[in-house]
Amino acid sequence: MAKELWKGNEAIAEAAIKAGCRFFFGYPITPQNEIPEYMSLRMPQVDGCFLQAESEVAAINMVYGAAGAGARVMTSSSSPGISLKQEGITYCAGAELPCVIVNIVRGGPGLGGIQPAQSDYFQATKGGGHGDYRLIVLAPASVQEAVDLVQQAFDMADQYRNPVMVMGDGMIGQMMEPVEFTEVEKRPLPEKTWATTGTKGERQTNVINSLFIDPAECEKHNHRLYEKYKAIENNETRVEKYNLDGAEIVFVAYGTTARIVKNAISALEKEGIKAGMIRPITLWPYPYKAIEEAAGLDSVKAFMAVEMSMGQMVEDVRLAAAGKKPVHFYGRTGGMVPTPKAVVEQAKMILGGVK
Amino acid sequence: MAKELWKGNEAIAEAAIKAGCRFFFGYPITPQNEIPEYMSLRMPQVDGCFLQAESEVAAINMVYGAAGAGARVMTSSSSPGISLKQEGITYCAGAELPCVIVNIVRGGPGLGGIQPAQSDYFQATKGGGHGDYRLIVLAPASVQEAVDLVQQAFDMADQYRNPVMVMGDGMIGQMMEPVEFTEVEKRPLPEKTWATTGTKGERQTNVINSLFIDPAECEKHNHRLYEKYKAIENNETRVEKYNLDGAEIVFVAYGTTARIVKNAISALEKEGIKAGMIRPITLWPYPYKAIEEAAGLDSVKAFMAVEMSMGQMVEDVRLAAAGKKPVHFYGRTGGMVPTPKAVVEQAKMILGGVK
Amino acid sequence: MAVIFDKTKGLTDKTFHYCPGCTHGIIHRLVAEVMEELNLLDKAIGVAPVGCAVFAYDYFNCDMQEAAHGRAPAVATGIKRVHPESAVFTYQGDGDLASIGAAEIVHAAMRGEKFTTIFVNNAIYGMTGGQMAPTTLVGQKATTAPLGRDENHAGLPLRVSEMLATIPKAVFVERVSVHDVKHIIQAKKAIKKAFQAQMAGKGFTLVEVLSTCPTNWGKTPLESLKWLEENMIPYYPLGNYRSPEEVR
Amino acid sequence: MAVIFDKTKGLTDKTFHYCPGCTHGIIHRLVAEVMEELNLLDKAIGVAPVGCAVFAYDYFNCDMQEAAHGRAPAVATGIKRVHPESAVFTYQGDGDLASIGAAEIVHAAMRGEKFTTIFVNNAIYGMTGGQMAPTTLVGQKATTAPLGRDENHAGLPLRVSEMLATIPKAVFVERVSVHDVKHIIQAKKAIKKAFQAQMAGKGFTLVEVLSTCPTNWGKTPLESLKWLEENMIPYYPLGNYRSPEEVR
Amino acid sequence: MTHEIIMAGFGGQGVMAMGKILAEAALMEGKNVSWLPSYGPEMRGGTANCNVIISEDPVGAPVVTEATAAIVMNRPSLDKFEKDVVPGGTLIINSSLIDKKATREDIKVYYVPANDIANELGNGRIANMVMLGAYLATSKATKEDTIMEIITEIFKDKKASVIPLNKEALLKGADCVK
Amino acid sequence: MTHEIIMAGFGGQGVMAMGKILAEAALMEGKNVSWLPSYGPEMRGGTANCNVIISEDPVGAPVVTEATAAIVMNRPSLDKFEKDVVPGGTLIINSSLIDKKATREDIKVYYVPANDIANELGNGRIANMVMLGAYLATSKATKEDTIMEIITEIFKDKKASVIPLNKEALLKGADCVK
Amino acid sequence: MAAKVIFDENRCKGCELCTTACPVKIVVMDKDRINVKGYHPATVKEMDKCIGCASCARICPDVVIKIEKEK
Amino acid sequence: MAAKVIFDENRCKGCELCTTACPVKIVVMDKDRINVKGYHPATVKEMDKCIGCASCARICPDVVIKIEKEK
Ligand SMILES: Cc1ncc(C[n+]2csc(CCOP(=O)(O)OP(=O)(O)O)c2C)c(N)n1
Ligand SMILES: Cc1ncc(C[n+]2csc(CCOP(=O)(O)OP(=O)(O)O)c2C)c(N)n1
Ligand code: SF4
Ligand code: SF4
Ligand code: SF4
Ligand code: SF4
Ligand code: SF4
Ligand code: SF4
Ligand SMILES: [Mg+2]
Ligand SMILES: [Mg+2]
Repeated sequence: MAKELWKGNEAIAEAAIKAGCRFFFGYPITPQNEIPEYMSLRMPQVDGCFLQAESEVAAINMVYGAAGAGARVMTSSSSPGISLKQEGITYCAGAELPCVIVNIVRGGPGLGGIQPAQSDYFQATKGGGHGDYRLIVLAPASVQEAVDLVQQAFDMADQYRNPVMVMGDGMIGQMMEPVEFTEVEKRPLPEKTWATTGTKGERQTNVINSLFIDPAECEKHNHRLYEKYKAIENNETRVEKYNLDGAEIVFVAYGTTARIVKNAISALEKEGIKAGMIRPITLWPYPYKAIEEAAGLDSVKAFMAVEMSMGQMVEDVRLAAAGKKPVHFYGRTGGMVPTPKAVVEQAKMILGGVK
Repeated sequence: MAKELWKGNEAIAEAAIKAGCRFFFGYPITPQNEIPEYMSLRMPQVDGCFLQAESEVAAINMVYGAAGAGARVMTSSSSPGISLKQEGITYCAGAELPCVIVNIVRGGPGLGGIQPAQSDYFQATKGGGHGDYRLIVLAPASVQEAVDLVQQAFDMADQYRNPVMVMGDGMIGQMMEPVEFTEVEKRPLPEKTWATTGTKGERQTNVINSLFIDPAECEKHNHRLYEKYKAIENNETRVEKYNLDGAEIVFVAYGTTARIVKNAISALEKEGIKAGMIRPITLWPYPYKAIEEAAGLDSVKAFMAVEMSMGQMVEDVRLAAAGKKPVHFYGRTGGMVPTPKAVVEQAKMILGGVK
Repeated sequence: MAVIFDKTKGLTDKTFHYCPGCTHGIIHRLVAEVMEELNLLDKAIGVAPVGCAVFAYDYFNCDMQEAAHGRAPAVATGIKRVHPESAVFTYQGDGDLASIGAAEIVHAAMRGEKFTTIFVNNAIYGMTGGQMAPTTLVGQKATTAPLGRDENHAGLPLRVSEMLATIPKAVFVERVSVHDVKHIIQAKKAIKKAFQAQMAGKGFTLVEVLSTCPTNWGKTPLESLKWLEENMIPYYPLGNYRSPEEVR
Repeated sequence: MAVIFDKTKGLTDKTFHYCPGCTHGIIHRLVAEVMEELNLLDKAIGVAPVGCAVFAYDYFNCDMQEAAHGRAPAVATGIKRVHPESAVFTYQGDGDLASIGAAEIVHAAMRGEKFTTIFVNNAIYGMTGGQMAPTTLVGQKATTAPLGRDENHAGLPLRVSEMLATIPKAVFVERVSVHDVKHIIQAKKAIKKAFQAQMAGKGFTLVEVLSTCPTNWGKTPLESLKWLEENMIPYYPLGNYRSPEEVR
Repeated sequence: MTHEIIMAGFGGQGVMAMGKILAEAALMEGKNVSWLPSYGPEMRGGTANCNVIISEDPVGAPVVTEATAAIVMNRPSLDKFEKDVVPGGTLIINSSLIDKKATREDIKVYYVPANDIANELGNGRIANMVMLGAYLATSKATKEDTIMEIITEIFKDKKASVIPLNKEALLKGADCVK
Repeated sequence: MTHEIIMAGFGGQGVMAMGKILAEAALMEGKNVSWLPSYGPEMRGGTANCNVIISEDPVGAPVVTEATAAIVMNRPSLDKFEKDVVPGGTLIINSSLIDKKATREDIKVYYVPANDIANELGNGRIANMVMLGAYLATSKATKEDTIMEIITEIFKDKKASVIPLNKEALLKGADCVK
Repeated sequence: MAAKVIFDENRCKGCELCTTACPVKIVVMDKDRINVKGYHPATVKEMDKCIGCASCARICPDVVIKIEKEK
Repeated sequence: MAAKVIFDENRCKGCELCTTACPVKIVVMDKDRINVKGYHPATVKEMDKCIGCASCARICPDVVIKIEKEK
């Protein structure tokens, strides 16, 4: 298949359908409206079901019901809507329901703005909802990668019985890029014997639940979850290492910000400064090891996290660098996008400072 | 005034009233029901208003309205309810509305259980809602401290125009302890000239808002917020340092867990092991410096974070220790409470390991 | 000897955790009996609420999901859209359905979601210990209305069936009670009709069941039945508010 | 020369950001005129929604709060409880009020919160670009109902006024339209009565205003007025659904 | 000395009140004290229990996991809490309702027919005071007089008549462990 | 060479479509490409703009902050984007609607009376194609033929009649900058 | 046509609802016994009077009662 | 009794609503001019026919119109 120009949001929707997603429950919010809109047209064509929920709260709970009933199901929203979904998200995690949640992040806090941002990192990776739980969080840097990751997201969700969040920013959602829909590698996936499908008289009843009124049981459940999370950490951590060889400064950036940083790296190269980048593709599990290793490289003088936020992922960079190398931060927020030029300037300042 | 036995939840409610809180909007959830129940009785007596909202979502938005209108206002809930409030909380932070939010934490994720837990740490301190924002988060370790901190919480909220969260666990809410209601030191507080009270023909109109459709303005707003947060970090960080002198191991624990750790420290002392503790009283701003300093002490071989979670605050300990000393973790979760004995055993294992 | 009354297969053997005399138990049995009689157990998927009936998933002998507080209609929507042939029901209290879940029930009704809601109105928050519900009567005491509900402060109790009956796709709406045997038999009939209308694909169906909470009403089980009859029924008139031709 | 019509002091000088011919602007003006005429501007506190009217805080010449999507009734509740003497109103679209905020409006009505809601029903999500609203008519196209609303899939449009009129403390409920001058005058009368009932402390008051969205209906402003008249009014009958003695 | 007490029984047996009275008395005597109830509605009609800690030093964890004494009013409570008593600690068993014996030998065990005594006194509902009397006699955690002061305070207006009855119950309880 | 283009104008002027056609053509020629629109409803009737990047190398940031060319269809767009053109870059101004001149001297500026030409051609709505023709002539970002292929594809079923008109517009635009 | 009322006694919570439902008033609480739950269970003393109407079973919230009837 | 219709022309968005509301049909769009917003503004060509009914002002969504009348 030749490459075609696709708008990010629509490509994400089509990728979900290609991955077998047949249920979508959502609620309008800029800048992700093209996802539900596309779904409303396409789902009936593939005998699936698109439903506009009365709210984001209802949408995530419809996802809970459909996922519990064994379907491949997705919802999408943007920051304020994702905040509203927090209770439902921890319910999905607690009841171990596979589903895919897309967050096309916009500026905050509060009503904020509608331009691209990455300020929902903490919420996505540390736990916006209550209790101990984890989402798998995928951060595509291009429309093509969004398409690939969305397809894998459904498999990951099913393999681990865990919600997967695909986190992009307004740019990923709105821009058009060439895309090729290639089949993602199939994983062997467990059968959903646990789903509520009606017993059909063929099995014991199934129950979808996250209530464990006996604290000892509740703790056991948590431990079970954390064993699963450990496995996910081992199997699914993904990262792009770029230009690390001999790099004096290592940028850490994800999503579209990483592309800006790539431009900056080229610009620095022209000025004779070697810079590299670590691009987390999974925000959780976070590629701590890649950063730890880079921190051990002799050439590396400093890290610089670049984010569209006031500084969130930078904490994970610090955790990974563990004091071995200084970790700097440069960010724009509220819908402002860093420019390669500014990144270059910051980097030069830092290297000046370190030298 | 002599000390009286007070149940934590009721003491928190009474403290709020003593601090001039006259509006309370809440929704029932175990284990904090005594707060709204007490308020429903007391508020009319002090010409205040208690209202049971239709949901936690409504409750936090009533708080938004009342805070915007210039009142001292509080809401309380427990974990799932706090998850539902995330959108409202980031709106309050974004619109800079002073208010107090109590979270009497229970086990999660999902419906979880109703026993004490500390697994909402990330949500409270890093940002359960979207966007860049901070809550001031206070973690009392006794009913008396809860009473004192709740009263200060209202002043902090008003001084910085920021929501303050008081985070306890089921134990703090449910236990009775001797309490003395002493006046907290009065701060000079700015007048609420920004509140929507009706202009009375005496001033320009006031607007409460968190929307900044121009990203440059939105960013500027964020920068303003972060200047404020910086001031809060400088002025309000609170920590109890306990027994650090000559300590081989330094526990880091907050809330009731810190009391359990104190018992463990006494037990270790009897076995000739010197242990100390850093107890964050403000979870945000976090007392990084106290830990950093302790990491610099020669006697200290290791840190051990003790939490009623699968390990959340421990990340902040690691950030502060920055690789200077190893940071260990011991936690129970899902409503299980660590015992002093287990803490002692863990500590001995660690020290054995370090030696 | 012929068995003329026995525990329905629609219930598991687990003993209910409900307080002595709490009519939640009766309502559970009625729903289970109806499902057995209509041969729906094999294709039934129930949704438990957050409320005293939170453990309903342990009692109904069919597939079950436990929903977040108030969101059972959304969960049921998700389920039924995935399995349109199945028999889906939610079992919800008045706090769950009429307070936090008001938007979800209104919209399930508006969309005409093809499931059945059993709405247990006991005029109180049972599970959390007796707080005021939207359906708490004026003057009735609750832990968050210690002097009794004051209509000037907290408004008048919500009549859910009347409200939902204004929604065209809420095709079956009936209010029943379980305070005596006669009414229990009527209640079961209504529940049966609701499931039948659901299976006929008519639209959204709801049975509001007036129920007791001896514990939080501070009354004995027998006093509670009487109180229900004398206080709740006058404000919440029993009867059918909507039903499609087929099940009349 | 006598000025017989001029811009009300209830509005600021800021130019509306609404699309050409969008009747949001008319409704703004009516509300502002009523507040001026009743001498309420000094004690008015308005609540803006999330919807096309999100910037209402820039237009009304009184204290304003911007609420989260759908939560204006909760925000207004908080405000009015703090300032019972003030005149509080919410201005909400159909997505805001009838979809995400359905629970909040029902409960403000149940409690009889003493504020006035201006409910702008344009049968579409304007701000986000034309998605289906709970009030979108059957067959009407929307970006999330590309083939038109299908009642079997998405149900029948919600008649909010009729639903809320079942709630006793919703003391004033009227549906009006602004598609021509005659109706604009009637609409203003209804808004005035609602504010009067509010100030008399009667309870919750709501005026549903049928409004156009030329942009997302894909019609000219003039076509839109006609479409409203011919399509919306038959499904959403104009008229008073509840009003207290005093303002009849 | 620090007293760490578990009190447990059926819902209606007054274990919460017993714990509160003890805690109030200890506070009146100037001691540090905490009272922590079990909570949650899931176990209606099941067991209710509370933890009371009385100490000269500030109270650490309010949870009692190593009890200096356990007062058990019904069978499930005995089964649940016997193991939590520290060696050398005290276990007081309501023998009116519990026909089983304690299994541990490293603790002091007392059998108090609390319901029988309460019924004899003409009020079955003060079995808890009988148990409390027994506990005070074994532990001296607070003075009996202080307890009576608290009780007098509680009942002074509405039900002053029951004050002597409570005293009687405390004494009878104490007698059982002498 | 990497082309980084800003296209801007009023809502109805077809700047988004112009950007998409250019991007499609570049893709057809095997180049790397991205198209990023401004979005959000807050500016109804205000300016709309898009960023197109065409490059032999993978596209970095899809945001154009240093434009090799800016195509401005109305006055506010000129005011907003003139400063974003890199020195030596190109600025194409729709002189039919913009009476102001460019202020910069370090860039190449072309004035194209796009609406006048479009009106002459009998269809005011193809002013955008006139501008695109001008841009292609100055930049050679894609071949005009490829653009025509895309246009033919778009209109082939429904409005094949407008295809020659579009070609005409492209050519007239190109003429303006020769 | 004699009927038999069988109590799954250990499920009984002594709520007494069944006692009011019986048209012939033969269901009573057995004050002499306590079941495993600690309640006085309901019982029928004069079984021969039972008309097998199942009212007791229909009102029992805890599914304690089973009714058999001779054919 | 002549009335005057004054347009705050730069607020006008050319929506034409006022043109339909005028009972004497004197409000028209000025196709010859464009205001700062880029719209053809509404205007009254035969002011003397105006009866000062304010219908145009009442329907204008953008508060463009002011009406004065001789006493
Ligand atoms: C989000 C959330 N809010 C609140 C609660 C606490 N909660 C549990 S049950 C309940 C009310 C139950 O009342 P009702 O629905 O009337 O059921 P009943 O117990 O009376 O049968 C509440 C508020 C919760 N679990 N989750
Ligand atoms: C929590 C949340 N969900 C969704 C949105 C996005 N959103 C903004 S306006 C709107 C709908 C507006 O429609 P309506 O209320 O009918 O007002 P209109 O624009 O038609 O006047 C939505 C869904 C949001 N801002 N916040
Ligand atoms: S609390 Fe009330 S509703 Fe809940 S089980 Fe007990 S009696 Fe029934
Ligand atoms: S989008 Fe519709 S509702 Fe919004 S301003 Fe434009 S016409 Fe009015
Ligand atoms: S079956 Fe009828 S007659 Fe027999 S005991 Fe039960 S209620 Fe009484
Ligand atoms: S109704 Fe059932 S639970 Fe109640 S007393 Fe009778 S048999 Fe026992
Ligand atoms: S005031 Fe009346 S008559 Fe005069 S222009 Fe306006 S609508 Fe026409
Ligand atoms: S109604 Fe107002 S905005 Fe519309 S054309 Fe007339 S004057 Fe202009
Ligand atoms: Mg209830
Ligand atoms: Mg609308």
